[in-house]
Amino acid sequence: MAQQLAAKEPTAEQIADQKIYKQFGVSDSEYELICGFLGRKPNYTEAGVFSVMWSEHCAYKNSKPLLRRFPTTGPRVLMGPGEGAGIVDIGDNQAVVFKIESHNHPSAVEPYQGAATGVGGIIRDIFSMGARPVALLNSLRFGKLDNERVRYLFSHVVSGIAGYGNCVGIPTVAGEIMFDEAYEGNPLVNAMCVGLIDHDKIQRGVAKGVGNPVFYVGPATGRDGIHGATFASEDLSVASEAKRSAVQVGDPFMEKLVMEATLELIDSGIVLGIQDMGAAGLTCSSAEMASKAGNGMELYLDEVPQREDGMTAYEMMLSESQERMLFVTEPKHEAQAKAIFERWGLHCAKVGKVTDDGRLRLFHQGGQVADMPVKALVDDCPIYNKPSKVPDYYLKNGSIETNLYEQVLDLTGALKKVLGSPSLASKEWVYSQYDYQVRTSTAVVPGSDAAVVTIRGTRKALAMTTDCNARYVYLDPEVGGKIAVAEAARNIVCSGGEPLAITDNLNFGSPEKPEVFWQMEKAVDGMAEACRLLETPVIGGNVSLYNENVKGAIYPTPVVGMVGLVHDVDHITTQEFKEEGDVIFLLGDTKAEIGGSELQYAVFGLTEGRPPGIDLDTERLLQMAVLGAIQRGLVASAHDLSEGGLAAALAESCFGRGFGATVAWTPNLRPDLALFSETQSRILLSAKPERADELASWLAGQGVPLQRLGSVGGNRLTINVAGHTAIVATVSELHQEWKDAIPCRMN
Amino acid sequence: MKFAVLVFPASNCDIDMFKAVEDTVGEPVEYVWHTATDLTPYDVILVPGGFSYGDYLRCGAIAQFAPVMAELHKAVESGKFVLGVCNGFQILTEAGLLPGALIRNNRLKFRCHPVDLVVENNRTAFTNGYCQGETIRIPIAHGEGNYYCDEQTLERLKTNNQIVFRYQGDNPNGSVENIAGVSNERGNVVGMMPHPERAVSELLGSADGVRMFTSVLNAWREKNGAAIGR
Amino acid sequence: MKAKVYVTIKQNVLDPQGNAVQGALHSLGFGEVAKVRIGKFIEVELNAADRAQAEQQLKAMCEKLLANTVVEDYRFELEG
Amino acid sequence: MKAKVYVTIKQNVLDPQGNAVQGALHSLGFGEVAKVRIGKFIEVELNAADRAQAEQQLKAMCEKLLANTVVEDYRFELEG
Ligand SMILES: Nc1ncnc2c1ncn2[C@@H]1O[C@H](COP(=O)(O)OP(=O)(O)O)[C@@H](O)[C@H]1O
Ligand SMILES: [Mg+2]
Repeated sequence: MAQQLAAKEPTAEQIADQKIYKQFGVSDSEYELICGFLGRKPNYTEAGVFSVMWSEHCAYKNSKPLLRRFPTTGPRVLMGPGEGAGIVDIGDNQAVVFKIESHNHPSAVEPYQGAATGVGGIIRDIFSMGARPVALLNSLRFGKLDNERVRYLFSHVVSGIAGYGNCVGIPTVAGEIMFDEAYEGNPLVNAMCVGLIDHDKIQRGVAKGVGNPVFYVGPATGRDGIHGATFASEDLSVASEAKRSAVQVGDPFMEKLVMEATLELIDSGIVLGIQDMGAAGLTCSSAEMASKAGNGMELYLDEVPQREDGMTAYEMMLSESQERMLFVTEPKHEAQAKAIFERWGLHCAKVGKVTDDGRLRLFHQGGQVADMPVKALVDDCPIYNKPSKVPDYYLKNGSIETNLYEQVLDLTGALKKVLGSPSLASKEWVYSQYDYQVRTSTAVVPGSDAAVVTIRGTRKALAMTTDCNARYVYLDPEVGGKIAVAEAARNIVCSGGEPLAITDNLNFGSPEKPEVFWQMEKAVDGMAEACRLLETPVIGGNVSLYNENVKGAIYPTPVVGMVGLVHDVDHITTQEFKEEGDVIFLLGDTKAEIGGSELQYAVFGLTEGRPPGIDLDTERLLQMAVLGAIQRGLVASAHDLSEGGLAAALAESCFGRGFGATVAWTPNLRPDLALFSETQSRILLSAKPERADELASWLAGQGVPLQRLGSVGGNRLTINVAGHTAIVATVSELHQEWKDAIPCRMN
Repeated sequence: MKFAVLVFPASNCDIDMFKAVEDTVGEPVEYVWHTATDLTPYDVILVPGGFSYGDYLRCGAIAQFAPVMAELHKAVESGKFVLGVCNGFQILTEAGLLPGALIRNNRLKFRCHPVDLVVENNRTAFTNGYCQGETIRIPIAHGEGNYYCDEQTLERLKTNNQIVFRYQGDNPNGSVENIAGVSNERGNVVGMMPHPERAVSELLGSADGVRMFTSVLNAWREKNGAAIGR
Repeated sequence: MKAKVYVTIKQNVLDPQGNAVQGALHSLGFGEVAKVRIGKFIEVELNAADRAQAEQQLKAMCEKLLANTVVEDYRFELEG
Repeated sequence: MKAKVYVTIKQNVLDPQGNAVQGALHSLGFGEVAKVRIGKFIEVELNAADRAQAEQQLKAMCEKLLANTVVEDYRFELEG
């Protein structure tokens, strides 16, 4: 049957004459290049393999020039971008491994499985490095919740993340979610995984040692995730067509077994190279492993475990069936490797051999079916410098004076609106579906600025967060890019951690549009500069382009995933007020900046003007001062000011333990602008009364502007601005708005 | 006293349970693989949470047939102490070692958060360190923790004092009479949905679970007489 | 041989999923739905010498694994 | 009127549950089980004027809620 199917595949001539390669996303000039590398026309399998290796996802052909602008090295960086995940030293022979990845398109089609397999994929990236995954995070974007399809996507994405992560036993400890029309029809689902590793266990995806066998482990390969105009589906009758689906289904139970077995295999010391089969499955893993070792590889496709009958070489190479790994070991270790997998109820199949000819050669049903130079596949995809153009909206926004909006007088009402806006409201409806405590290391659970995960046997801990305010990025990509990095670092610092490095996920529209490319370029520049100044290099990431819906591109959304090191568990700090009588400080200056703010969106229904500015030196100074204060034991609570400004930050700090607060403030601004401005580089601290003076003098000594706002106590939040009561409400009524916003829309 | 922590494929609270024993009572503890055929060296057998066999079909359904389960039946008969937490509880009910069944949460969603529990019976091996009627705070994390049993069984549970924990306040899963944990008639087997091993230090948010472990140490000492010094 | 196994929730046992689906159907405008019960439909392919043997095997599978008779009922059909 | 709805996983889509159950049946000694697929069996009671209306309603319910047609197929039977 397979031969029959294969025989019906278009011939090399037909592919050329009918330009079938175009259906694979290969351009005319790329096709010419491929013919040049092969010295002949590619057959169907070869064309398919080239097309996926030369896709944006594998080759970064439109984004590579931009990614080069990121700083990727630093004294602690043990491995930068290039492998499954980046690695950062945290002392004592330990290192932290982390990476973020998107599964936007699959989640739009089948939200549960799309999100689940996104989580599965990122977990494999971490354990294939030899690291034990210790935490999961995510970053999600949806349209507005008043739309039924959006609610469906949202609830199924959350269940998918929960269903997978909970089963594998990795706590999902943090994330972020924003709702805005801009994502209707094109949700974003980015998943991040963090792992721990000892320096001497670090693995790489290399096919070392000519003659060594290549093993496949994991479930059998099906026709999952094969996109484009595959011949096989054309050939099927319409009736059976209805029964087919290329959706990838995750099997978290299988993932858990593969993970444990793989970590045991790596621990045994017999692995020479290992890589997971992610996007473009067998194709990408085999070609990349061969390339990194400067070798070639032969694959014997009849040996590949198959779930369905009659699979062609093309299908096997392009399948994205989940939970599969490829590894290389010496022939003498084969029995040992097999025994380890068998203990976990898994089988590994010998599917290939490392060769010295630098070619990827595929054999199927008694013959060679493809022969391609590895280097051409991995390194020689053409890189494009797309044209870039300043969008009109950006120019127009320059002249919008957001500070001239009619003054908001009912400030208590405005605070309630802001707190009840789903983007800012409590995400408990989401994270109570995640097992955030399994592994019993989660010291700070979801709900504070960053999550904190302890490291057993040490006094150290890891702080982690994902952040990106895409409205800011939309209004000014460069400034928004800077803020995304700065805010992430500020969240880490507020939790007591020293920011180490970032992983990023560049979610953008179509790079073919010069305006979108401009957004990408500017955002990357902003992020890169912030990373340099805050000394948090980029150790890995992911690019997701062509995120468009009927109304055009999504907001440019370069999500930042950051990990920080908490040097001692005593430094762990959370955002909620701790005790009656504690003194409250506001750090940093406040300007009238409500462009892109939650006030502007929730009260005025707008997203326009320029976003808040940011001075990275000021930011750095603030962060170092606050971290120093926390490490000196002077701080009771710390909360960064972000969406909703000071008013929202005060309310959120009241929610944890239900304490109220009374504050008085005399800014030089209109009260509404002052309370809801989203000026950057500001942090809200509280301190025990007996430490308050010491804290104030430490901060002043560091050059941080600060104001003593008031104190914690009672059951109301009362905010006086310039001698007048601006906001007064019981904590419980504010809490209600904030806590119920999402459940009320979902039930 | 020696603890065993059973490990099934995709148990994932096994490590947490192991560490909790180390951190609370510091007695010897070992992982025991689902294929093991001898539990005689152990005094206490802990069946941890997680998603054994992916929780496919029904939670705990497939695990009940692992080779180690035959040994577990013997251990229960011989009066050894057995605690099943979450998936462990589900496995014990599927295996018939505890009455009733755990079905889907009434609000269908997986729920992870701390709950308040009332200690309804402090005379079991695992709860003797608590006061009768005391309220303790322990986290839950489950999608199918809705305890069900028929009326006769419920009557029997009450008569024999087999209800060990009840949820206080909001019932997170719709269980019959707010039941969170039960024991067998003899009181040597306890099953519960909340995770005491996740509540063994203030850093984790609560230390109320510690006494589950110290209780069983007491029970064992009592059983083995005063010969063993404190 | 092919078999179809139906596992249903016992009459007196609550079916949270069924209730939720019923509620959802109502809010979708299907007000005429009076009751929904959700069970499992398991298709099994097995090699058995004859029908009698197959039936015996299926019964054992259901009792042991496929259904939890504390809360579920089962029945099966053999095809062909 | 009573209806029975069968929701099954599409042929080419992986069924991890079915695979795990098959594995369990094997290790329980039911070696003769060649394949297991697990779907849903939904019983619906509904008030409809006539058969035609009921069928139309059921189809809509399946498409909208009872089945996820991206990965599942469905069919239904009307009783009586
Ligand atoms: N998708 C999610 N998954 C888990 N936790 C989440 C998610 N979204 C938000 N959270 C948690 O809710 C809290 C508030 O989130 P957010 O408003 O984004 O915080 P911040 O503005 O400080 O970054 C954080 O603790 C965050 O980790
Ligand atoms: Mg924050």
